[in-house]
Amino acid sequence: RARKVTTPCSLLNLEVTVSQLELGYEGDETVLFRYCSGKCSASRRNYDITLASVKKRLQGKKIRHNPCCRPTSYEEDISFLDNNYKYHTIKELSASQCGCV
Amino acid sequence: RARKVTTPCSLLNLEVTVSQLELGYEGDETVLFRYCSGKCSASRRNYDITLASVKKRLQGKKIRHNPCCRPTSYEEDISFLDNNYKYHTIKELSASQCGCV
Amino acid sequence: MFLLHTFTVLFVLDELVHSVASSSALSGLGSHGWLAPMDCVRASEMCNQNSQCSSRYRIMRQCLVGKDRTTMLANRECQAALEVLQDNPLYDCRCKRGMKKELQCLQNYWSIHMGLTEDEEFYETSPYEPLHPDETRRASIISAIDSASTKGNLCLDTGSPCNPCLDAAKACNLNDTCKRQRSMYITACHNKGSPIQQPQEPCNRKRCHKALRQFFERVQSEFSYPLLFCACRDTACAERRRQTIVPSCSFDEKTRPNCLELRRSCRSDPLCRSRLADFHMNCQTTRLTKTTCPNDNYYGCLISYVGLIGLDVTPNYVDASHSNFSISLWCSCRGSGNQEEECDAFLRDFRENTCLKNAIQAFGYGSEAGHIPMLESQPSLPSLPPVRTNLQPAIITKPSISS
Amino acid sequence: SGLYFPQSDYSESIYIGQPAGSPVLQVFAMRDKDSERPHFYLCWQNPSRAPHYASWFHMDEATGMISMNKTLEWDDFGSVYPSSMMSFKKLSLKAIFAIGPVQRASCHLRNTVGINLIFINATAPPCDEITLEKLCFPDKEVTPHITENRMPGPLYQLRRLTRSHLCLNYTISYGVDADDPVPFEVNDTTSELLVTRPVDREEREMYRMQIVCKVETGETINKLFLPMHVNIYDENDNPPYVNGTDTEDVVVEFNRMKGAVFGNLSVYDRDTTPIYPKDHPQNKLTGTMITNDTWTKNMFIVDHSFREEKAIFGNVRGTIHEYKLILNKNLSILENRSFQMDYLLKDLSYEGGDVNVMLHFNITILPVPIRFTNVSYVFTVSRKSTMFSKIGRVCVDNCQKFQGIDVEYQLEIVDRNTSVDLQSCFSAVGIGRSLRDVSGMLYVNDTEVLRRAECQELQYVVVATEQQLQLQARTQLLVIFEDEYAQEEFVDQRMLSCAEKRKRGECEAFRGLGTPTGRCQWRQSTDKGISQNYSTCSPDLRTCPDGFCDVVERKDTICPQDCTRNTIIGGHEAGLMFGIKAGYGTCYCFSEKCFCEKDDIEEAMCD
Repeated sequence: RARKVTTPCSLLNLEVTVSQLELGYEGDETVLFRYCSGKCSASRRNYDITLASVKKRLQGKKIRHNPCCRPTSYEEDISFLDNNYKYHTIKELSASQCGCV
Repeated sequence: RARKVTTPCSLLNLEVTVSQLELGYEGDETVLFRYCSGKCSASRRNYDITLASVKKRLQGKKIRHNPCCRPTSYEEDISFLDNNYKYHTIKELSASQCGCV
Repeated sequence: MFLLHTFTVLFVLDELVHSVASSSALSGLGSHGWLAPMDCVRASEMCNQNSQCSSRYRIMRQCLVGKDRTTMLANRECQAALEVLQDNPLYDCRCKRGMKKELQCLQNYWSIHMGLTEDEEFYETSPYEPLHPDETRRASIISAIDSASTKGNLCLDTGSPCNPCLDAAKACNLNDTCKRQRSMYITACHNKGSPIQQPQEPCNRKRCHKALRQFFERVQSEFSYPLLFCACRDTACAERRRQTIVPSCSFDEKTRPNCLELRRSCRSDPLCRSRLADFHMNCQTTRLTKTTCPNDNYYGCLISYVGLIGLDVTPNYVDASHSNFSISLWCSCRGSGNQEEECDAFLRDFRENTCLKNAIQAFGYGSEAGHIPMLESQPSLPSLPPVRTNLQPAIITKPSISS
Repeated sequence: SGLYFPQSDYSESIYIGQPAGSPVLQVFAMRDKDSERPHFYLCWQNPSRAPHYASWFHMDEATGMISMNKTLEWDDFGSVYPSSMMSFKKLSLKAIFAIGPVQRASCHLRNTVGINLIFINATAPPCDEITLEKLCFPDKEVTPHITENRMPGPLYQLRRLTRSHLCLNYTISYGVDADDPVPFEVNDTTSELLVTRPVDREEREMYRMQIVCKVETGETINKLFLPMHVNIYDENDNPPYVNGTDTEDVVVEFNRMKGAVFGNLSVYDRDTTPIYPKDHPQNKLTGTMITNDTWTKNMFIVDHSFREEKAIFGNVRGTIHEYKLILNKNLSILENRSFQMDYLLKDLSYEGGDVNVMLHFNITILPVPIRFTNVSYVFTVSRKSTMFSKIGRVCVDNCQKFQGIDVEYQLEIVDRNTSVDLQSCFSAVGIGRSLRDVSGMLYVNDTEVLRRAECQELQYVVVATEQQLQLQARTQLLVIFEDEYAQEEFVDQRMLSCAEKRKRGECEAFRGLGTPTGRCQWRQSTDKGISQNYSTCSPDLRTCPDGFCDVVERKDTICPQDCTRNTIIGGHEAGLMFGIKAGYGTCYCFSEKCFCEKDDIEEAMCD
């Protein structure tokens, strides 16, 4: 079990090739993939605490009693030339801002 | 294990007494607790798909590769009289709108 | 039957406590015969469009502004002004609860009626129109009473702990408008005040009063009245009922003012003056009716009682006794000098008001007559303050000694 | 004139068929002097537009008897408020009295009384259908009042005049009955209730009696009893007096603040003092400072308040006036004088002539020296302590008692010639003026210094400066650093608040801001529900949380439990101004929010 990370929700970078995106494109170009990661417990509200308590009365319901560290805005596009020398543009691939929501 | 419900992310109601909120208040008043529940897979982006793929390269990071069904706005306040006849007001206890974020 | 009942309401209310000296004031529906009396905003607009009326109206207002009103009213010009106004819709105009420009209407009413009565009357005529059957507030109260009685606001002997006030809080919490408005007044009344406020000042009373007024104006009485008039069987319920208006901020104060001083400050504000007159008119115990309420009209009494909440003369339950509850103002008659009798009489209209008590109990136990635990008062002709309800003449009969 | 109405209003009911000339009711006026004769008149708001029923009634100018000018007919009832459907209508009359004959009685004079006649749309019931009670007594309770010290005389007509013509063969007479003697009797011929002598309110302010109505109907004699009480109105016929001491010794020392209250002298008065209306002159005592010294006049005021009491005045309402000496300005700490200040009380409305009461305040103002008497301070500080750790307090003599005296504290280096290096040691300690009292709070101001071995013992001079006159006092302060300086612990730890930690283990291992030992301290709650003793992680449990955000804690997020203004999530009760007064389970705080929640919440992992 990985040592639990306690950094707060923030925007992180990862360099990957187009192929490693596993979106089906074959490409060796490296792109910067930005994603959100970290803890959100400091952003909880009374809602979250209550939901955690009443959760046991909501069997079967898919509920989320903690704020999620998620993108609050995305980068417009990323374009590249694949290995068949065709250009592609992918929308909203990378996060540009993160937040606990 | 209860069968997972597949309804989309939506606002649901639950009547609970103040004590059942388990926020520490002792109160018999019933309040309406509104929460968000349901699936968000239909709201995924390229970001989510990519993040799911590259997840294995991000050991130990606390990441969330699916949109969360979370409140997008909260009700102002809920006030009540507790069992010691003291008034309390709880901020942002109930959701007023839900969304996949 | 209903219309007749209402019709008589109009006149009896005027009859009972109307203290204006001149005759036509009591012409009931006003000098226009059967038409509902014009509201005082409209009446003063019409007067202002008539040169003769507007000049006299202006003169009379100037007559009243003077320090010594009594001598001013004796002067010829003021007399002439009064004369003209007595034949004008202004003279009989009334206001409607919750109408648009309600405050302006009340201000106009008092600016006229202050000229017609010399010194302060113990009971003043209410500026509000008596209640009409189509008045929504009234209708919603009927449904409130009926729903209260059907939804188990009554403590039916089911053995389970029954707390109608708690049920009322639940009903309110489950209604968006009621929940929001209730939270607004609780926050306003319970707010420890911003740091700039003196720490020992418990709350901002003015803000609290305004929020309470808004609550009862904006929330359907079907939700607001059960919070105030729930019928309790135990002290827990009764204490919750007492706490409804957050008395620590809206009612209690460090010192108790003199009740006549409280009445004076109320009567210096047109809204408070109107609501107090309305309470006196609709809740004044009378021996003429079975329920001791004028025309057995509980609703009128409850409406006018609620109308006082959030004003200088905010009434409240004095303790958590559930069966024999009593209602009072936050004032005392100490320091009344020679006016102690009048002060006691003013306070008695709250503390020993059988009409108000019966109305509250009727609300709590539902409107079926059979249920209403009536507090009887001696039957007698309509009268002005104070009505003695407890002392009875003792009669001893001895055969005469034949001379 | 001394004339007055013994009733605030009159009311009676009249039937159709009330005969012309028959009496309706009698109005009375009480006299002050034998020579006074009231002249009674009916009056109308607007004489030229009097209601048409005005002509139905006549008022006898001398006796105040109102009688019928005409017999009331059926259409008379219909002519009043024609649109009313009521079975009774109220006729409002007003009566006035004048001290002489008047041509045109205006209702706008001061002495008017309201008369309400309830006109019933029916003829009077026949004699045998009238209850004796209705024959004897009025419908409405009557509570007459008389003013004390006035002449005897009639105040109320006991006969039910409007019914007197209905049972002509009955003989109705009245009497007064009371448990103890009362100064009231009945005039048998006129059935008027009389007061037989002047009464003294200070002896008794209400008389309770029974009105006895004897009805002889030929076969039977019936007696009916009706309780009645007569209130005695007060007038200012008693001078103020001192019961006990009229002198107060006042010592002004540590409290020099404007508004400070000293002493309390009571003056008694057997008369009532009406609070309402505010400008009512009755029994209001005026007070004057008897001194030519303008300094005294500017520096002090005398506050007056009064309250009504009964028990000490023999269960009759009287007044206790209270006089307190109040500082009108902040008083200099150098002021040093003794003097007597007299305060003269006059009872202007007292009718017994010029009776004054003199109060005496023996005032002693002591100077307040700003000094440290035989005191120097030594404090030990651990090298492990973190920034803003509290070291201790310094206090000029009596500083805890000071009010209205502002003292600031600074630290100075004793030996100015020490090396620059050594001088840099002295930044280790800071001082701030406490907000709770006038002491100085010492705290760690620079933790870098703690590393340096040469900064072992620091000798300071504490300089206390009184802000108004810049008077100063100095004393020695020695700060000794002890313990080892744990080098490795300072590697990567940013200065955070202990309050962020929500578990004992994390807390006691953490070097948070303001920790004198270098370690945060855990407080474990044993209470259920929301309690002031909530579990929390604190830099120094002696002062945090203590419900007070002190001068050091305010510098940074040292003690959010006492100082936070941020949102508090979970069951809590906010402090009066800021902070967490009570919380549920464990309370912990981040930069934007604080949380109070159950201790056993497992940190939910992302699913």
